[in-house]
Amino acid sequence: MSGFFNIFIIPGGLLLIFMLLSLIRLILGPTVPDRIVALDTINTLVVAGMILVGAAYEEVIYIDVAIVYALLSYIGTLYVAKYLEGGSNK
Amino acid sequence: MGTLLAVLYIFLGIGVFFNCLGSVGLLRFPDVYTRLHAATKATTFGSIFTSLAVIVYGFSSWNITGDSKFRVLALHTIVALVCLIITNPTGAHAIARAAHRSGVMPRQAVIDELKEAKLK
Amino acid sequence: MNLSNHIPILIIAIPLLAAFLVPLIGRINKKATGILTTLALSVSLILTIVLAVKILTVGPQVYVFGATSPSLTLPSGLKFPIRIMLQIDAMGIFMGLITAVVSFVGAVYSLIFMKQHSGLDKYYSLLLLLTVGVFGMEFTGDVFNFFVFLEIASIASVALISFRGIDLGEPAEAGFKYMVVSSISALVVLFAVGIFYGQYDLLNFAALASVIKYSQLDKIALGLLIPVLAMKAGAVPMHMWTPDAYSEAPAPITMMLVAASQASLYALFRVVFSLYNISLNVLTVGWIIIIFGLLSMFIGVTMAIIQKDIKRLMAYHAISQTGYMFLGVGVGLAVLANPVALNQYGITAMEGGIFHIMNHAMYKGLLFLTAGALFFRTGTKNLDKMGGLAHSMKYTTIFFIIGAAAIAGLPPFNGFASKILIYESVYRFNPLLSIIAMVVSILTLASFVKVFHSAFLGPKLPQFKEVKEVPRSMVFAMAVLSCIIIFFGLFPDLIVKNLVHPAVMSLIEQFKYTGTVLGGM
Amino acid sequence: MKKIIFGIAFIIFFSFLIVSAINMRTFGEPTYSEMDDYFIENAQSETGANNVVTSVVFDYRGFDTLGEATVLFTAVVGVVALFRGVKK
Amino acid sequence: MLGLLETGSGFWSAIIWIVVVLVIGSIVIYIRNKGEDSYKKNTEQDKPFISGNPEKSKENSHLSASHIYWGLTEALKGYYNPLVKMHTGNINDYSGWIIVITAIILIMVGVSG
Amino acid sequence: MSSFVEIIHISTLIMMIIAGFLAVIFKKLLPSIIALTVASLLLSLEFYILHAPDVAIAEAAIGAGLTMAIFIFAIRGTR
Amino acid sequence: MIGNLPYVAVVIFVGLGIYTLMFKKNLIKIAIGVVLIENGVNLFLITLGYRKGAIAPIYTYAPSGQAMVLPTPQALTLTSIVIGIATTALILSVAMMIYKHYGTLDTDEVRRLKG
Amino acid sequence: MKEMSRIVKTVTNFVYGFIIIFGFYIIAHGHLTPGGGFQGGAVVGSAFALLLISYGSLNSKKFLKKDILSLFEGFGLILFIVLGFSGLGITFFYNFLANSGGWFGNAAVIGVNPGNMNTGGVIPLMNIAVGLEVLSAFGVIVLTMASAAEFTKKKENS
Amino acid sequence: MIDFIVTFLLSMLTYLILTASQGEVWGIWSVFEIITGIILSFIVAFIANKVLFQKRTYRMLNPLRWVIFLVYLIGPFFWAMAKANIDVAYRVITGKINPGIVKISPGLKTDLGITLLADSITLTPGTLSVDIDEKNNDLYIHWINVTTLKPTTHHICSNFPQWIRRIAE
Repeated sequence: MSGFFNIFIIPGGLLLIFMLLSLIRLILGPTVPDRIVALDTINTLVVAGMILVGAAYEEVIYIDVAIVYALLSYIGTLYVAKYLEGGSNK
Repeated sequence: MGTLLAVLYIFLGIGVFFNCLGSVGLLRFPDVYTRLHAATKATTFGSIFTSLAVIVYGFSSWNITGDSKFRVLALHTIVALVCLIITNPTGAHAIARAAHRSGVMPRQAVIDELKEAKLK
Repeated sequence: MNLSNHIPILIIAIPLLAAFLVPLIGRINKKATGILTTLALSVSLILTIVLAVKILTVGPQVYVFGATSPSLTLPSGLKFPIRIMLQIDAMGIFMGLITAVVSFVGAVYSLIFMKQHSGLDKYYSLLLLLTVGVFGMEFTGDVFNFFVFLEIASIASVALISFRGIDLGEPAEAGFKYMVVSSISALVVLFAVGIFYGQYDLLNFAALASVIKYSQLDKIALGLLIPVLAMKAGAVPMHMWTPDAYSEAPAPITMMLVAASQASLYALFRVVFSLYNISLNVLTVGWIIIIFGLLSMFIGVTMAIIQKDIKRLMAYHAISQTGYMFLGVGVGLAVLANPVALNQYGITAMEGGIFHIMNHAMYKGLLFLTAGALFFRTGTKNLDKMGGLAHSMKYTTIFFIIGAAAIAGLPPFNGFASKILIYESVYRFNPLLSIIAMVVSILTLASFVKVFHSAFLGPKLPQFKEVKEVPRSMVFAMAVLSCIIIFFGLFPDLIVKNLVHPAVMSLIEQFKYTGTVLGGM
Repeated sequence: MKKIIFGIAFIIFFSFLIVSAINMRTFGEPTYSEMDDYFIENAQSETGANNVVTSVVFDYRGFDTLGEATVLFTAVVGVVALFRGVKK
Repeated sequence: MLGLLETGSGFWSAIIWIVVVLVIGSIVIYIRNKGEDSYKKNTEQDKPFISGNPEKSKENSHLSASHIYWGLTEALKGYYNPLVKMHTGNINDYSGWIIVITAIILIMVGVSG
Repeated sequence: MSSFVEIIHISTLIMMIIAGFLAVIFKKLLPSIIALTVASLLLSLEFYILHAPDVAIAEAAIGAGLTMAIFIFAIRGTR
Repeated sequence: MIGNLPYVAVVIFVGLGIYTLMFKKNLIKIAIGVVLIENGVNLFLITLGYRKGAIAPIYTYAPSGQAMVLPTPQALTLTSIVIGIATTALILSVAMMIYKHYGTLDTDEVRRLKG
Repeated sequence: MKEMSRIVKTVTNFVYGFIIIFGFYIIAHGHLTPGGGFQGGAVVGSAFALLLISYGSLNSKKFLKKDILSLFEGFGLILFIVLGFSGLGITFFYNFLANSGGWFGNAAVIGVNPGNMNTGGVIPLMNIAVGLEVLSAFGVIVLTMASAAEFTKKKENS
Repeated sequence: MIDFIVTFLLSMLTYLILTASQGEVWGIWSVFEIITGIILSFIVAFIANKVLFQKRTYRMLNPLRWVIFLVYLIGPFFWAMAKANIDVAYRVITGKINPGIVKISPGLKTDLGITLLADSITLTPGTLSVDIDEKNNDLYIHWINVTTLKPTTHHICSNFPQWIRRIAE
């Protein structure tokens, strides 16, 4: 592990704690949109965390995972939002 | 090396701070829309800075060592960042719209023109 | 390139290729799909017979994927195999023959039987995939590969069970239930695979069998594997999915489902005999399997007596007959560590159990096909609404009599041959078990008398005035199975000596199985 | 009544799984790794792929992959067959 | 010998069985053909005697499936009622039973064996 | 400092278990599915930390995108 | 115990899934249970393949000179993930079809086949 | 299914092509970087799901044809199994292109290296075949279930 | 045709960014890589060109607009975003909010313009685009600190519409 390992891994760990805070919102969230917001936040944090952890590991190819994640979490959010909107009439 | 480290620390510090702010705001604010403010703005901004730190690290290491893997690191991080910037506000918009249409009204609102527009 | 070395993979790959081609061909010509399916399955049947001859004369066959030679099991410098391999011994090819015959007959029968349904290309594709899954479960020598084929078989079964779900609710319900229980079983199997992998870093059956230590984790893996595989075979009290699935699937598929559940049974025997063999506590496990057998026999048959739906009744009988197999093989397992008792009656009991697998597949397939024929002409499965069909469906009646006599164990049909092996050998192990088995046989006869009476006998009913004999290809399919039943009944010794005994010996002798891969260790 | 039996059985099952988890070898220290070491050492020279996982997936265990693609195909055919004739 | 199936304590041969059945059957047929002298066809002797009542028409005499073995099921009510009750058709019970059996077997195999 | 990785790893596991638990105990289906997605996403992060990027990509693509999509279709079709 | 926490997490996941299958009364909940078991088993396989202080088994741009984690479990997990989505899709389709015909998803009412 | 708001649609227009090219990148570089046929196929399949959700099932018919997708699915699988068969001179699934010097036949540099596209033997071809199958399979599943959701749900007017 | 070519070029660009490593071409790409990229981009162009150019408007092909876009992104937009976050920090810490949903008519016509504006609004101080009027492109904004009940466009998003008009219309 290089000297930069510590620099990137500690913010990664902190992001994880923030994720835990968002998870509390997922538990509490009185309405469904609250929970989606929590999901969205967790997604963003996970992407940021993945980039940091990948840099810390010095594994360049790991960043691809973060890209996939960033793109596809958006799709998940859209699906739930669409369901909430209730596009019932075709 | 020293300046690089300083820049990295600053970027990471800003990023972590705003991410923290986003999470706390998610917990503290009273209703969906205000939470969205915190979640979207703060986490996007924070993630931009943490990613910028990685990009700076990548490009500077490329300059120092000449190893092409750091260039790849930086380029891929840029791509990830662009994805994040494009998708995050749109997702927030979709959530807000869905929330309003599913009947979750903003709390403590002084004005709600969308509701009036719908009633018309 | 010597094709005869590649027969094991061709048996699997040709139906698979056909399964991928069928939807494409179905766009051009709907009718060609059925014919292509039958063709592929007949090729597979022929190849299976050729392979059977080869295995029974030469010995077990191995096929290693991607190696520089099909029989190169160990790469240089390693003690354990690293690649996936098919490993077919006498037991495997015995099951393979059943699958080949049953799938071929099912395809022929489907040609007319499924004609009024839409989406036939998908139906045939799924039929081929189910066949491939069952073949793979029987031939594979790799633990994880077994899981993959188990999933292929169960997903294809679910899709076929709920094939009529667009019009009716019940098939979808049966499909859902089957899907849930089979996912549980598949995932538990995967968990056990993980336990094995984590301990020994191996995935090959034979290599695992040579190093297995029967530690606490191995015990837990065994305790997880036995119930789920027994469940897939339909053992009481985890049999509830069986009547649902069997009664709602189309008749040829029900026949295939019997073969698929027997493949799980085979896997159970493979795990107990080839993987653990005498390292396990044979008395405990043997009695577990015997108790499964007893419960299945008795509860299955008693539940069958009160059924009104003909296919549901037969499904309960399928459970009951599975009990015989459990009983025979369980007795063999219980005395596995005792060579004297094994030679006196253990091997005979196992021969009975294993022979019963094949007999069961044949006559139960025939019975389901006759039930399907009745459904094809009358449009009902309810026994209360039938009656007097013997007047108009003569061939079906004859085939039904043959099947019913065989399942009830009347001489000279094949059911009797395997049952007498079980009775006489089990009697020496424990007389009570044998008596229960006979009682169950009598009850089986009783319930089939009920079916025969209410469906075929009696005056011609006015609502079935128009009923005719079923078309020729369906009669042909049933006739094939009847001929096999009569042949097995008349010459049981041929089958037992040449096919069943080697299968039993290949189960009992673990060294033969591991030696094929590891080179006579 | 039935719920109680199921509950007890579930607890027993769960406790056995926990036992198996505790008895498992220590996390992160595989006792045997002959097969995988062979893959790691020889995958590049034998298959020419840098990604050992891919070379395992498509070369050493290619038949699994065929089966797995078949599972997906089966599921798709099953779903399409289930909803055949649904127009919209 | 062809068709001889050793069972450990005896043997079974379908061919011999068929031969024996044929022999016994021919004897039976022979005895039957000797017959009662006073029997004549197409007389009153042909008709079945059902407690003196006239025979029912054929359509009504057909016994439907759910009535066969009514007596048996009625007699074994104590056995059948819980058994039928067990087959609820509920998917939770299906998976539940699997877990119950798995737990029992895990105890049998994992603790004792 | 690799113990920090351990901490990340363990807290991811704990969050994953919480999310899985939520997926079971939520009464309504939609929150339950959201919790399931969160569990699946964290599982992907866990794979990432355990040095399995291939599996992490597969899990992210399938868990976040497609499982969500087909579950949403299912609950749309059953209301 | 703490060293084996990943295995315990796996077991908890499997247990949660089994619990859902046994006690939850909604067909889609049951599908969620199946997905949970799948996740647990996938995690189990990956956990088995982990080696402390090792890197991913990919030679492209890898940090040099380190041990690699075991590749086989990753291959197995890939297979099992795709199998999982296939299973889930089919389960959900059948559940939708049941709803179409029965008008309910309650397991106490979806039992026309019994006895 | 109704379409979503104009903002989502416009973003979708840009992201759609990006996801697809990224999925293709993952498929084509399966033997060098993390990824491969399944992962890339799943990513492209998700792109189809994205198009479906933002344009609605009626409008997305213009861009996504179920028939063509199922055609490609069968085609991908047949390509895959034919690749398996073509090793049959030696064994099924034999990697007959590896280290042969032709297409995809270069030997890889042993040890850590930046990766050369032209290696891997049949592995890249198999990646492409599986990717083709998986992406169209997911496309078909999503499209079928989207129309089935309209079919199975209760009619709200009546 | 032009949309096909543009899509092709865009995807090629993306592919080249993704695959940049070592090779013969400028030391960055190998020839085989570029051939693969061309083939794959061709396929992508075939699939995605209809989606990307739905309205058949080619306004964005002018490179000047992209330059302005970059300037906008780095200059006012980023500055606004920083301000926004400090604003959010203030509100998170103090908890002072006064929210409401207001309507603005920015007068943008194209889809791209309204999208850019909505996303910019979402990332800038105290505002979040909730809904859009599909007919006349009016945006409904959730404003975290409502100062006037009848806000003009300038209140919400200082001079963004001018920038965006220069970029996208």
